[in-house]
Amino acid sequence: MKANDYSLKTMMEKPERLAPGHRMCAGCGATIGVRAVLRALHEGDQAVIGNATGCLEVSSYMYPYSAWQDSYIHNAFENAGATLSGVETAYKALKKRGKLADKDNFKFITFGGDGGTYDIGFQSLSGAMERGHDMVYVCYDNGAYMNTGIQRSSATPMFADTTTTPAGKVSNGKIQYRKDLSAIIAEHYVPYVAQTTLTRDFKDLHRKAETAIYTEGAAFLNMMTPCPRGWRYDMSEIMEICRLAVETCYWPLFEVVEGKWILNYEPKNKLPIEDFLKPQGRFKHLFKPGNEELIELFQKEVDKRWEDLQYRCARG
Amino acid sequence: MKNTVEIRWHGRGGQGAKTAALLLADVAFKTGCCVQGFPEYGPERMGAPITAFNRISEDKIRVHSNIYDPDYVVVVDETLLHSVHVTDGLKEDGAIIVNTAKSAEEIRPLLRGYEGRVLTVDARHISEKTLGKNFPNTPMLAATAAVTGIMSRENFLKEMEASFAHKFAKKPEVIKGNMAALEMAYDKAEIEMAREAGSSEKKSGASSKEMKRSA
Amino acid sequence: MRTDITKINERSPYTDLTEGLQLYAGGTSRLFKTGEWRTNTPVLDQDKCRQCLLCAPVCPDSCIPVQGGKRLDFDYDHCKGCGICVKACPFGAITMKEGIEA
Amino acid sequence: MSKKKENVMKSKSIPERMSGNEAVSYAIRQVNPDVMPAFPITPSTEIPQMVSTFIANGEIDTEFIPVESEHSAMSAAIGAEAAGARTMTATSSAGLALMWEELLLAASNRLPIALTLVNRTLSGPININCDHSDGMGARDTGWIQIYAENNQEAYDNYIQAFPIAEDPRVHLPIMICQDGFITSHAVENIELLEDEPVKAFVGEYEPEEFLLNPGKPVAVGPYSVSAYAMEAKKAQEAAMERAGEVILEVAERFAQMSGRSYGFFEEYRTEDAEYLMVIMGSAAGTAKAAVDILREEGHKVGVLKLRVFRPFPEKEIAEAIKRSGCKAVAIMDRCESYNGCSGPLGSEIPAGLYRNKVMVDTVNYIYGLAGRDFTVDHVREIFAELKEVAQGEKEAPNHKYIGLRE
Repeated sequence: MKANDYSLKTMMEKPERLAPGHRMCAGCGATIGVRAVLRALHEGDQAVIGNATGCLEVSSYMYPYSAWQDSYIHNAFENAGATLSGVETAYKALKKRGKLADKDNFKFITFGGDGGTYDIGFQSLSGAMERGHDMVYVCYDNGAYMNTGIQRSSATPMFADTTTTPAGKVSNGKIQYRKDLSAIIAEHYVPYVAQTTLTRDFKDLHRKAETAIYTEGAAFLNMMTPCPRGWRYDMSEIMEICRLAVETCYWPLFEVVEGKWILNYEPKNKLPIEDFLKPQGRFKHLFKPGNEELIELFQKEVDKRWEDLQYRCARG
Repeated sequence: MKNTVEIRWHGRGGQGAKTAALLLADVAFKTGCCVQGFPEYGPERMGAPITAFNRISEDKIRVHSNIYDPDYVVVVDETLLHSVHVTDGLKEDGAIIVNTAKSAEEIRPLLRGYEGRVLTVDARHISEKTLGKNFPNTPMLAATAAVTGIMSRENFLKEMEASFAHKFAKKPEVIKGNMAALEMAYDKAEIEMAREAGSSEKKSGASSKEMKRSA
Repeated sequence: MRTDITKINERSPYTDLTEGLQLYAGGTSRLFKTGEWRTNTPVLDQDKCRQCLLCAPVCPDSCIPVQGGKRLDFDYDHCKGCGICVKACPFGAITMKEGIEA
Repeated sequence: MSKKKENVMKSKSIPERMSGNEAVSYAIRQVNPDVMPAFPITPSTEIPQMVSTFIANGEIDTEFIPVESEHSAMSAAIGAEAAGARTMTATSSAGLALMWEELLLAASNRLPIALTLVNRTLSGPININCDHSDGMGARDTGWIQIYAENNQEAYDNYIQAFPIAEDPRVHLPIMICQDGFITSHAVENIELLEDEPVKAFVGEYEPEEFLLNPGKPVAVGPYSVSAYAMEAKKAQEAAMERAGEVILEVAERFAQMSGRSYGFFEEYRTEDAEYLMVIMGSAAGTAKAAVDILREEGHKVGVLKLRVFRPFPEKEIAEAIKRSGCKAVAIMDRCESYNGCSGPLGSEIPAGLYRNKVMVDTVNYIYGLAGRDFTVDHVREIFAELKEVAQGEKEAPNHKYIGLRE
């Protein structure tokens, strides 16, 4: 789809594939992202949705209430990739054996949080991507194990105050920077990898979801979806938080198409990282007098990774 | 043939002792026997001593244990005689078949006092002569068939030719050599049995004691 | 044998539950009214609304239905009152009102 | 659909010789399942290898998924089965242990997956040989478990697996077990069945509800509050109870096709037996051979070979032991429970005897751990000791190890 074909009006006309009545927190970013991904499914196309254990799963299918209009399978925490690869293979088998009519098209999308994707489900994801199943794995990255109460993950940013990396008298929160999963999956040389988040008109997320779903083979979408509870910002501010993540280059928007790196957005003036950190309670300790150098460290890491990304994209 | 024949094979990983045991089971099955062919499994690799077993019977075989008192022992690699107690539990009225260029009398001292029949077959020589390569398991298979008398020479050769024809469908040229190897080994084994039959009366306690000493 | 969840409740005997607790239906969560979680309530000022629809996609609870290119009033049965839509509106057409009533 | 009433196509017997792994692979070729995810592990590795070769040569068109672990094998199997595909996998030992969490999910989601287990001991120490610690470790995961004495039974049991598991009264996963190396790698005689009758016997897989049912969405794997979870577990347990009758019905149909009959267990020369041995797997063959010898010597001994371990035929075992009128029973476990008093059968069988008011001496023996050989002489010793115990000349040993250096 060409970017300029996108119209929010037509998109919002589509029947909703994530029904209300789920038990996610008020102001949750994950379901905003899930709705946007599902809007990218063409009407008439059916889908099987997979889901790793996590907030989204326990809240969206609590027996006998399912928020999913499409077929849905949750198996366990660490195996969303393998589980959906089984579903996709069954589809191939049933089509081949004429048990499904040609007209019955199914798409395969699985959602996992950063815990189920970056960490415990990493092997299962890598295996599914390497085998090249025709599926999309969407990570809704909220930067910690929110379902179990805000424990650090390998997606948690440096210095974040989490319940397993608490800021304290002798601690400044998480020591390590975050794992760059988008790049790691790109190194699997799957046909399509993209990093996105919630933007004002959702054009970026929509286009990437549609490309991922309608690209043959394995695709990976890394979608930053803030968690008001874990990040400790005013829950109504989610869209601003996402904007700042992009404008500070903490969360750049890019895609890797058939191994070619493409930068989708370059801020006219890159904002300082403070702007992103300041509104979030999980970084409050960084703004105590004497901690200036921590923010400088954070800024250095952001700049380094931003330059690396620019280099990759310039190289194409 | 007695009701159930138990055979233990000694070889080295990669030499085909296991394959020989499975082939023997195969050919015995084709001549209407109940069979078992199984190796003793471990993590051993190429070159390590390995053991394989056969049970061949007229009746259904139920036992699923290894063989401790075999009727026959087949040694595919004579260098094992120094390291492995190949004659352990071997029945005195049975026989041991060794792949060697040496004679039975030269080998007997290495058999830790075993007084039953000792039959030697130079499988390497036969193999190299007929196949141009050292595949000792093919001649040893024929020798074992001859010594155990599980089936007639004709049946054995007929069934082996059939399975070679199947196995080497893509390169029939090698079938002839393999059959020649089987025939030579089978005949050598029969000569050995005749010799043993002759020498068995002469065998005296003294000479065997002497052998024990020299062993 | 599609599932009618109105026949399944916390008093159902085990023989009346679906096998493996599978659900042979979609979107049954609509029957669960998360609107009860709300403490503040968004209110739409029809006069100020220009139907740009920027509010519709940001709702975590799919509570801003769109028909014929126009947004309808909030689905108060499910709206949890997060207020994201208020910030998304460029025209100040949505305001948060204290309490659960619109 | 229960095929109980249908008449069954009879099959000729095809005499062959092959290993247990070859036999199961031959059955898989005949069934031609839709999907097989698998990861290699000794001694079951040959099965995915052989199936891959069938596929490579166009003999079957099963979709093989070369997953990156056994955990993913069972995860993918759950996805494929829920999606509406007839799905199977194969594993051993640590592979089954790695699947553990998923085994419970396959059962609780009521998915009739077939797993062919080639029994191998669990580490440590790491060892590739046979015992039942892998299968026994999964005994409370909600899977049906059927054990085989030899390649023939492994083959016959596999053909019965899908009709049992897929029966609407059951809808539970099934494990078809055979002893690693002892039967999986031993070439023995076998009577194979013709393809057509086998295909007709197993039939087409036609689930009523599945993920890929066009226009009929299904949701699988919910979060369940306590108000539903206990009821769900009871419903699953009730299905396991019903599995018993289905296993017997399928066995009856199988007998019509093949002429070979199976039950929950086999009673070998148990009538009038004074001493019984209850044993499972390949060692049952050795025990039967020993019984033949001992009977010739005038000892009244017999063997009860357990075939179906889950569901556990407690009542039937107790009745069979009572029927035999024996004085004492040797209960053989090829697995240690590390509970300080008995192996799994050593716990469950006496409990069944007690519940059914059958008061007979039992001695629990642990044998064959990690491939330790079990011989006719061992059986002889055990029956001799059993006699001393029954006659009060000796106190019953407490789960004694056989063939152990002390």
